[in-house]
Amino acid sequence: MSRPEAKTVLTADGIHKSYGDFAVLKGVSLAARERDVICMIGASGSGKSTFLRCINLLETPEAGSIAFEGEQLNLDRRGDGAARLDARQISRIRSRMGMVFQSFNLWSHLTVLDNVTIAPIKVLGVPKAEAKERAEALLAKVGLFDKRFHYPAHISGGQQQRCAIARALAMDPKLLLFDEPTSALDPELVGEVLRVMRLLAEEGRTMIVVTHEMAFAREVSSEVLFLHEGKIEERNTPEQIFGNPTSERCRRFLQRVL
Amino acid sequence: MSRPEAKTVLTADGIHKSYGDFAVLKGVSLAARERDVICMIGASGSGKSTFLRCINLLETPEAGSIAFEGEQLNLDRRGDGAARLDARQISRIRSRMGMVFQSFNLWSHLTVLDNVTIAPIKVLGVPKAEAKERAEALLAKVGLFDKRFHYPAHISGGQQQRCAIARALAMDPKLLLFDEPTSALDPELVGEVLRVMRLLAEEGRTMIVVTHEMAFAREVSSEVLFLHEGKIEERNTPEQIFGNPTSERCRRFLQRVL
Amino acid sequence: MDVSLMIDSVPRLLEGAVVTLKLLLLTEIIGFVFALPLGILYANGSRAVRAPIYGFVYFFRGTPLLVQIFIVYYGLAQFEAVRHSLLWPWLRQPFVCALIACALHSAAYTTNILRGAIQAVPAGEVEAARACGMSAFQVQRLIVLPVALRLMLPAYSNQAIGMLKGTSLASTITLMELTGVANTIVASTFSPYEIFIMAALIYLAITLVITRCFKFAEYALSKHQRPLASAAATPEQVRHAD
Amino acid sequence: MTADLFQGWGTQLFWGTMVTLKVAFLSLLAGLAIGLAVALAKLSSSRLLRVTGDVYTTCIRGTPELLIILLVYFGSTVALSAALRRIGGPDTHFEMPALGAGVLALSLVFGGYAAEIFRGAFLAIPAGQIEAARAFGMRPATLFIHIRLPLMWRYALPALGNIWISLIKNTSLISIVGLEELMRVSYVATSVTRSPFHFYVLAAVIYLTLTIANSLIIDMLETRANRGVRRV
Amino acid sequence: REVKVGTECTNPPFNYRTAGGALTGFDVDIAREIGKRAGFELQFVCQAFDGLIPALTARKFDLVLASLSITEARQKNIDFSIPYRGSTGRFVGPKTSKLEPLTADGQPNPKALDGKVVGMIRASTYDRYFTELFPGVQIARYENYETLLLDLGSGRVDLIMAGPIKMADFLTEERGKDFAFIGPELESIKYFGPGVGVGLRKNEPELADKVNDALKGMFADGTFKAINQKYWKFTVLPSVWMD
Ligand SMILES: Nc1ncnc2c1ncn2[C@@H]1O[C@H](COP(=O)(O)OP(=O)(O)OP(=O)(O)O)[C@@H](O)[C@H]1O
Ligand SMILES: Nc1ncnc2c1ncn2[C@@H]1O[C@H](COP(=O)(O)OP(=O)(O)OP(=O)(O)O)[C@@H](O)[C@H]1O
Ligand SMILES: [Mg+2]
Ligand SMILES: [Mg+2]
Repeated sequence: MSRPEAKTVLTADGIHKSYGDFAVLKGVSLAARERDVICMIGASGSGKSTFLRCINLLETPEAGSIAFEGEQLNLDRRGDGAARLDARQISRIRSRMGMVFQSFNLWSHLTVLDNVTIAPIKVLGVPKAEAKERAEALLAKVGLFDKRFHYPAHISGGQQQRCAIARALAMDPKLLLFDEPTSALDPELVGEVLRVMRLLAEEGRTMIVVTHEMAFAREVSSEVLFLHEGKIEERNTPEQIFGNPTSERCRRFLQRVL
Repeated sequence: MSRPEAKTVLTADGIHKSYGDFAVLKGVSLAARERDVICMIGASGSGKSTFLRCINLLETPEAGSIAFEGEQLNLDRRGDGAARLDARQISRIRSRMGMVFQSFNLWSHLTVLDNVTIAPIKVLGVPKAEAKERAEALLAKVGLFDKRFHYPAHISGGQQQRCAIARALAMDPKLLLFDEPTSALDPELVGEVLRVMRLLAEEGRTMIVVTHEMAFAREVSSEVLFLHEGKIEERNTPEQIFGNPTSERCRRFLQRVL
Repeated sequence: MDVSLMIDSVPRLLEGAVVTLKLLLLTEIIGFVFALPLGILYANGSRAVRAPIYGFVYFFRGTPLLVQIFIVYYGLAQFEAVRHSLLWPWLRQPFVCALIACALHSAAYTTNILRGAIQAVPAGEVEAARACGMSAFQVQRLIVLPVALRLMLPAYSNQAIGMLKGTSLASTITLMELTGVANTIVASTFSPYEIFIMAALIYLAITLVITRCFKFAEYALSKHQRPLASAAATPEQVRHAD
Repeated sequence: MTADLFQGWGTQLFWGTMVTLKVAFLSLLAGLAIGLAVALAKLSSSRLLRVTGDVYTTCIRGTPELLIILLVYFGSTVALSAALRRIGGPDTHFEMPALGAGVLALSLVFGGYAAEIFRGAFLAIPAGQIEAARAFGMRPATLFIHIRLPLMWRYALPALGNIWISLIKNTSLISIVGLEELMRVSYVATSVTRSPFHFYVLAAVIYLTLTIANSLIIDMLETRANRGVRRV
Repeated sequence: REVKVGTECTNPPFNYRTAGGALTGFDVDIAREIGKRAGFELQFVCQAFDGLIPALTARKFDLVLASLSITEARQKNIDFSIPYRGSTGRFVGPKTSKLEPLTADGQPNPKALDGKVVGMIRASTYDRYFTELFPGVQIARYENYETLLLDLGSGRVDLIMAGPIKMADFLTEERGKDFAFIGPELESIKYFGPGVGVGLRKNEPELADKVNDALKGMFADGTFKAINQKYWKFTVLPSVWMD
């Protein structure tokens, strides 16, 4: 919205996804440019996580197209409607998209430090020592340095979430997908994450953030999407959305913000 | 604080807990009376979840005592320092305390409905039909009625959290322990949970709530505890804490609230 | 009970035990090398990939090892072509035939165990690995297998011990492994109890060694499940943590 | 065609198969019970029970099945008769029926293996789900039946399937105590008809049919047990 | 009186089952005749050969008629009746075989079998004989005749040593057409014993007497001869045939 000259990083067009008979996404589109921080808000169950998971093809959309950094994702459908995906292309693209899961999904058999270093070492081929150094810096940034030799089962919920964030950042990705990255964090840490995200945006990275914290969305985003029952009901700048929402449903949703 | 005449439901006194060398709780005390809603706030990793887990003895504290509804919990220590617990007593007491876990811990082999009914049926001996009816009413209240035959793996994060809340309420407990019960919920649902909690308090129930949402804490609580590095740094009414915190550390923590 | 007979039989029985161990070790190594790719494909593959593996597993799991050993040993020798082929000097030997049958049998069982373990790895952890851009191979090697190998250990120890006793069937094709030797000594002494008890003790000793190894592996691979307080705990304690 | 296929041994093979199935199913039931009990002993907090469980699984798994069968069949007769005399009973000769001995021996063996599998499966249950059940005041028995067992079952099934199939095949060992099961009948037929391959392959096919039928049942159970599991 | 008889049921023509399930064979006929004469009500129990002696001592049955040779080693554990069949041994090999396991004067000659493999039934009397008299020659031990003969056919063994009665049957069959007896029939009281007898538990003289009386009776009145002729044209117990 704000910088029409910036390069487009991701376009998702008319994404449809259903589970069985239940249509979760009914044509969701989105275009993200460099430095964009797009926040998705919406009721629980409206399909936000599903949309993020479609973007990096953890779920295969039934219809729609996705392009990342100018490269069209191969979503050809076979006779039976399932998409045939090019595994190498997908790996390559995913390695440039970081993701923080709503349920963290840390690898339980690896320590915090290993959780953060394994992907850079094995996927990007970063030398071990360098990956470790970078990881330790990131862990220090999120306040997890002294827990780096703990296993995920032995740290608190907020610590797990911070580990998940560090893990995503360690890949140095172009596009970051955050699924409620601050749900388990205290206000102090939320402020910290906010600061980190601003820095990342300045570095030219793009972010798509699902969040329930409206204050956070207002602070961080360049554009806000309001998702309702699998469709984008309203999209606008944070000022507009929070100040003067046009859709009735969106107004009702935001009214309840404490 | 507010109603000195009310009956004391829970007293925890000088609870200590460490993992290996790392002392998480260093003497935390708390007294909760009927209708109390006590909010615990504090940085991530400060020991909030651990404290809740000590209250219903999912973790065995190394020192301290707990009394629930006038009954002293048997925490005698054996020679090796481990507490010998009376299993029957603990089961009985736990069945009167509901708990909503930070990571939900839904039973993955049971549907949403079964997750909610199994404990009332098997622990309290409620007749099946009655338990089902009650559960469906609760699920409708949290907006999960049409997902009642789904398995936990097939519902969204917010829906899982609501299921966990319904599961705790279904036990009709005297004391409710909530570990960040709204972390995955959108503002609309947070409002809803708030309303439910007020109703519960009016019914004479007691709640201890760990939360990161200060606005929520301010709205709901009768007393707020600020936990810092395993100790209670400040305890006061919400007006006092949020308006005029006395401890320096607490002031700093709240400053960052967006 | 003739104790001196029992003691006298030990050296010969141990010779047999060496053959048993050789057969078992080679069986398990070859079996595992086959099972690893098969188990991974079985758990992840498409229908077309799974079908032949399914067939392999079903056949070798579903028929008695004795029959398999017979078919390899006596069955192949029925064909003139086999007897005149270059492989005959190998296939002539009971050890090689027993090894072929045992290794295939073991591979089938291990494939199934591995498949079960792979499917028990939490879905979220696999997705997180994919989201990092790991290739399918990397997801398996770095995330799935370390967890699955840990999960499969108890069942796999069963398999290895079962196979230890399975090797005794090789005595039916004249191989002088532990059971074969025991049978032969019994034939000349007519003291079945003494000799078989000695043989059983040797089997038991080998089993003990195998279970110890597995217990150690289980302990080494379960650090992330152990409570921190007992970081210095012995394997004994950890096995009962729950 | 069929006459040629079975060379007149069809009826006997059929009854042999029935004996195989009878022994296998009886041993399965008894073995599962033994396995569960031993697994719980091995996981209990009592050191005595743990050691007993360990000794049981190690000895049972470490001793060749054949020897266990012989000990149960021959040993039980001697031991029980002696015991009877010792307590002043009549000097009769206690007879362990072959079927009973076979089933007892095989269920002891099956129990030893099943115990190890159950133990592993119990340990694989995510700790959070057990904690949640505790937090709801479930008594150990309730927790066990409604949470632990069904969750454990899911992890145990593939490996249990393996040993169940083994059990069906292990029934061939009980021919040593004179039970005319499938393998023994094939052997008897072979010795007369002089066509070893014909009957061994025939037996293999019958075993294969039995085991495939059972594998299909196990697959169905697995699908059922895995309801609610997200596969990726 | 009910008497249980243990036998193998898989060793034709001595004791075996027909496809219809009926038990027949030379041993079985002898057993039936003993039963008739001694007034026993017989009940047959089939059991693998290895399990016969343990089962007898564990009282699973009372008599064993399973072509059990009377040997010293077995006599340590059980008793025997008088013999009802002779027991000798003989080598069998390919017709083309030039091996001479025995010297001209009939003595064992292990050197002639250097580097060869000789097959036999494990635990048989031949096993013992060959092991002691042919030291250093490689032996392959089999569980039963069918597999032994298969390996003779495939060439994995160069010679086998077995009972001539059974082998005579084999050599007349299609699969035995390329094979022949090698060397003369071997007799040895020490290894093959005085013959095949009925196995009995120790310290049961009454039963032993009844069995022996029955056997003597059949030898005397020609019943035994009739049974013998039913199976073979030659005699299987020379001492009786001679009379
Ligand atoms: N099983 C364990 N072993 C070792 N350390 C642990 C274990 N569980 C928790 N800890 C440590 O104890 C501290 C307190 O954990 P706790 O879960 O109580 O934090 P919390 O206040 O709930 O934090 P959050 O807001 O992030 O959930 C953390 O530093 C954590 O690393
Ligand atoms: N595997 C599945 N099978 C069936 N239905 C599913 C599955 N996963 C998600 N759903 C349904 O799809 C809808 C959207 O789920 P999604 O996780 O995208 O919601 P969300 O917007 O992220 O919600 P929340 O804010 O609660 O996390 C939900 O109603 C959920 O029940
Ligand atoms: Mg979500
Ligand atoms: Mg917590």
